[in-house]
Amino acid sequence: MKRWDDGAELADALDHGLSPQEWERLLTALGRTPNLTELGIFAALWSEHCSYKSSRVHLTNLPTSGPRVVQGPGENAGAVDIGEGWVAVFKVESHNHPSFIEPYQGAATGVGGILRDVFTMGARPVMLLDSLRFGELSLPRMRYLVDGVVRGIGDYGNCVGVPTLGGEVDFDPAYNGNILVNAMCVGVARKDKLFFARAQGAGNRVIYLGSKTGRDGIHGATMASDTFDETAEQKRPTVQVGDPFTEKLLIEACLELMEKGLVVAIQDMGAAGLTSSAFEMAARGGCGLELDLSRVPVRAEGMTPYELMLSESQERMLLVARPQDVQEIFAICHRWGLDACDIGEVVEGREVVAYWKGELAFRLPVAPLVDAAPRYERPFQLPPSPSAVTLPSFSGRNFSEDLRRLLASPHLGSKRAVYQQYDQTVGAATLAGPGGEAALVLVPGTRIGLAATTDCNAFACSLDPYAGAAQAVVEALRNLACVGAEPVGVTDCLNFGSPENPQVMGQFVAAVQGLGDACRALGVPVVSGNVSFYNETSGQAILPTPTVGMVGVVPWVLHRPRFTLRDGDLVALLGPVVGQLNGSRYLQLVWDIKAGVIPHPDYQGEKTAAELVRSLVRLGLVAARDISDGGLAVILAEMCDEIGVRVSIPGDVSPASFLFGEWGPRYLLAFPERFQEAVAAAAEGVPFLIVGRAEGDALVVVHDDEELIWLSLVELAHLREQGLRFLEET
Amino acid sequence: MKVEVRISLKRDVLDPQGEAIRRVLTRLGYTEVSAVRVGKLMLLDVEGEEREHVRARVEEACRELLANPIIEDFEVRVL
Amino acid sequence: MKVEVRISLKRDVLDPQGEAIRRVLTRLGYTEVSAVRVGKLMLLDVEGEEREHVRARVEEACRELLANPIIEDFEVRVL
Amino acid sequence: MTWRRPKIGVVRFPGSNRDADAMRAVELCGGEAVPVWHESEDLLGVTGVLIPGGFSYGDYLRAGAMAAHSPVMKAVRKHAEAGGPVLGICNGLQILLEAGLLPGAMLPNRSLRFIHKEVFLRVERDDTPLLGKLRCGQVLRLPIAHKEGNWFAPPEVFQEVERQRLIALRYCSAEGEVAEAYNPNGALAAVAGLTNREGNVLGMMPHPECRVDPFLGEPFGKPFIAALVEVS
Ligand SMILES: Nc1ncnc2c1ncn2[C@@H]1O[C@H](COP(=O)(O)OP(=O)(O)O)[C@@H](O)[C@H]1O
Ligand SMILES: [Mg+2]
Repeated sequence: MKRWDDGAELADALDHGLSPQEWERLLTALGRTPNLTELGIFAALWSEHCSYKSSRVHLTNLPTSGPRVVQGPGENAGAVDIGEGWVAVFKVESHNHPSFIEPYQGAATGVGGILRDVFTMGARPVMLLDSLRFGELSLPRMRYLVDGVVRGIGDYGNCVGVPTLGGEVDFDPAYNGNILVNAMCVGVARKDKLFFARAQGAGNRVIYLGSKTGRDGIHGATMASDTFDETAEQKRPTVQVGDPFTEKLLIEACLELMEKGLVVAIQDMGAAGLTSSAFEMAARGGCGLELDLSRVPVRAEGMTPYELMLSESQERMLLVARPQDVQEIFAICHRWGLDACDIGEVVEGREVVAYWKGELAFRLPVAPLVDAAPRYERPFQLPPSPSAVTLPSFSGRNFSEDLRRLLASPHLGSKRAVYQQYDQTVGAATLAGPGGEAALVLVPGTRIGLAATTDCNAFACSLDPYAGAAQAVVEALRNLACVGAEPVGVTDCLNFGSPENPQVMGQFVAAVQGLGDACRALGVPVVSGNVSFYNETSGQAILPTPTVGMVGVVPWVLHRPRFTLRDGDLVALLGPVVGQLNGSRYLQLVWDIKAGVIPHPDYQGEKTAAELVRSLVRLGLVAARDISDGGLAVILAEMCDEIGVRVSIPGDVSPASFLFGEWGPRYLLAFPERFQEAVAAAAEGVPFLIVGRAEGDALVVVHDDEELIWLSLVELAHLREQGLRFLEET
Repeated sequence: MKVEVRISLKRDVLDPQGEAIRRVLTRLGYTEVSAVRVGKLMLLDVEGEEREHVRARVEEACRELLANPIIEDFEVRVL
Repeated sequence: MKVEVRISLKRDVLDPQGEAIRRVLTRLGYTEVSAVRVGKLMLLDVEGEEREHVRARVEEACRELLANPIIEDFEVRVL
Repeated sequence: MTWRRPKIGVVRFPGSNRDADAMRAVELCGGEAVPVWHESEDLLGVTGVLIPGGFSYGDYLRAGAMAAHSPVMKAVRKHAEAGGPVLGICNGLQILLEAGLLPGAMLPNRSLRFIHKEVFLRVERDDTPLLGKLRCGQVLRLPIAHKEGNWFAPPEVFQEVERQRLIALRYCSAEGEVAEAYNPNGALAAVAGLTNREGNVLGMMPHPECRVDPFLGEPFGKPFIAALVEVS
């Protein structure tokens, strides 16, 4: 076993996940041989997770600017102007690997991490969303993972007191060995009160705040950049345990410190802990730091500088403050029951120097570590364009039975068993929570509605990553429209397999292009995001899963949106009468046809329809849902709560494409008969067709006088709960 | 047979519960309490004749379900 | 001194956690487990010289905070 | 004539997370919300007390247990014993139970999970000041959001609770029927809220504070907060 201050060699570099070329690069950059601690620091900062070395060249294709952008990518989270002096601060992040190892703690600490990214900027978190992907539920281990992840997300957010108001859950065997746990947080701040992670002012103090440092998650950042194999067991670092109570205290203490003007710079200790927070703060501020590692509060005995620098213990922050404010900072922290201590100072120059027990632990120049991190143009092979499938014959088809199957599947059934475990009302600002189309909350003290949604149809992305990613963006647009919100910014979480595999890299490149093109076409900037590579086990990669988190605004909320039918409502279809069955959930889940062309979005049509829906919802005229996963029939079932519906398919239309087709700017609108004229007039220029009426106690669909579907409300409710029922049985 | 299963967090794993309890004890004047770790205690009624067999079965159950080997250690005592 | 505090639910209080664990054990084939009760195990580091004094103090802490007498019993062991 | 708004102390523990919500609700009902820190030994001259929801001390021991021993709770007890009104919501009820100001104890929900859900509640008492804006048998709809709301009392205690009619709210169907099917957490006798013998202390698991502003939903929570403000 080597000591922390022993010289490192190639073998150690390889152990730390660096390539021989990267080791050479390191030696050149440093001009000498690093000790083991220095190597650990390099390895962490040069890991895929921290350096984005494989993705950076492609991410530059994303549109990141716009009139509302206050902070684009590069800080802890992005920020956009939402009016009246407020900004929304948001980001999504993955915690996939840790959650596969220990679902409860992995998911919980994922939520903790994304919350810190947001309040670090001076924003109060107002909602969380979670985008989840699991493997086959027939595997007992998978059910255990789902259960643990959901409890972990819930327990953490509930305890901290931030409502979890939206998300997605989907399943595919491709996630059997690599589940996805993406968490998104949205916060609000005054525009002139944003804080940044830029260390500044030689002589200023560096303050450590929060939980003590233990041996948790050492190697976490390099692990997150590693594929799983049989040796994963041995590599297991001490698992990080979430402490939401301490996080809550951190939020309150940090926001109070910022409010009182005591903070010069602040950054959470996330992946690669003290290493990334110290080096990134120094890099952004263009200065150096001098740290005394012996002053870092520790939880375990005999911790070395190596461990202190690389520990990923949770609920810790690093801040820079003027010397004269330190005592006041300590007093505020102690009042909140938090430990704070002074561990160093900001210095001139561009080096981070650390001492330990009076000895020099390391002295490293900032630039090579952060700015000169490797960048790769990995070879990639773009996926072949998919070819259209020949549709089966649907004549004589029992569509009731087909709908039953869709609704009873965990993919398309209700996710209530998941979100019932999430607090949705804390904050007393929730206008729309999970179960609707997008989350909507009031910005405290205003009538500004802040909306958010996460979307990604990974099945579609597996057929065509470009079109699939673009479709995720327009789906998010549609979801926001259903609560009356117009998009103001996007955050993304790009979950893929190994970038060293040209095919996977090709999926990535295509998805980023699709994402970028769609955001450009809609005029929505991408202001933050996260890339998670190496989601593969023994060569088996996950489906390409570029999760889109979109945030929107309702400038002045007049009405709480609704999503379900009321007795007597007329039901109208807005947009094309039929959808496409290619790449639909119907073909995938009922016919087992996993192929087909995913159309490129009709951006103009999407924009026009979204704008129309937005204004109808804002005026409180309609309940709206967009038609996506599963098609019109599934969405209709979601709209039936206390009352049934009777819908007629126009005579000349193919029932299957009407009922189960997807893609395109299609929405179902429900409204009282007295609004019919107003709604129809507003819809001029957009295809608009009244297709039915809310009545009775069954979902009924007729075509040419023939009853194609008849499902009672009781059965509907029962079917929709079927897929995730296991979550309520223990 | 009565079997006692003691489940405790591994040594280096953070115990937020124990730490919060310790702080409150200090505030209440129990300043002599310098550390608290919280674990679980399970009391099982198990049918069986042979102590060693019962112990082995419960240990198996611990590995499979009762304890989380990633963060917890367990100990089985047949009473 | 190391002190162990065992907190268990009173006999006539329903223990949903124990019951849930028992059901899962049965499903997993551990049909010989006929009952499970879940309690808490706390391990305290307490400064002090005299065992009896330490025990008395910890018992006081149990009555005051660590256990809820309406639903729980406790037992203190100085190790 | 000057209208003096009653001062309602909203107690803040480390980990309280519906404190700001409660303060806004109090203000909406015409009270003046005064934050009272858990370390405070007096109540800053308030005439009513609201103990809000959240996870005081993370609920890391038993829900409410550690908060019940805060300095401020001594003052709350004195205030209550002198007949001052106290409303505990969710964690607030758990704290009142742990402090012995209301009878019984909370166990984890039957499902062992956190539950957020809209539930129906039947009003069981309307003859105390804090419940005076309601009618017996009236059905309300409010969200619950908790992990430990399974109220329990040993038989002798429960008998007393019944004899003194301390049950204030029970989980029920939309029509007001009390049955196990409508009991979300396993609480004994479907208890969702309790009052003390004198009627000046009320604790409830559902959250009235997020249903005061009609904009956020039908304001079924208003009678609770408004009553606290009025009698304070
Ligand atoms: N993991 C989750 N956490 C919270 N809410 C969820 C989750 N999964 C799904 N939901 C909610 O359930 C509803 C239906 O989800 P989904 O069918 O994916 O919506 P859509 O297709 O409109 O994007 C949405 O309101 C969504 O926010
Ligand atoms: Mg939708």
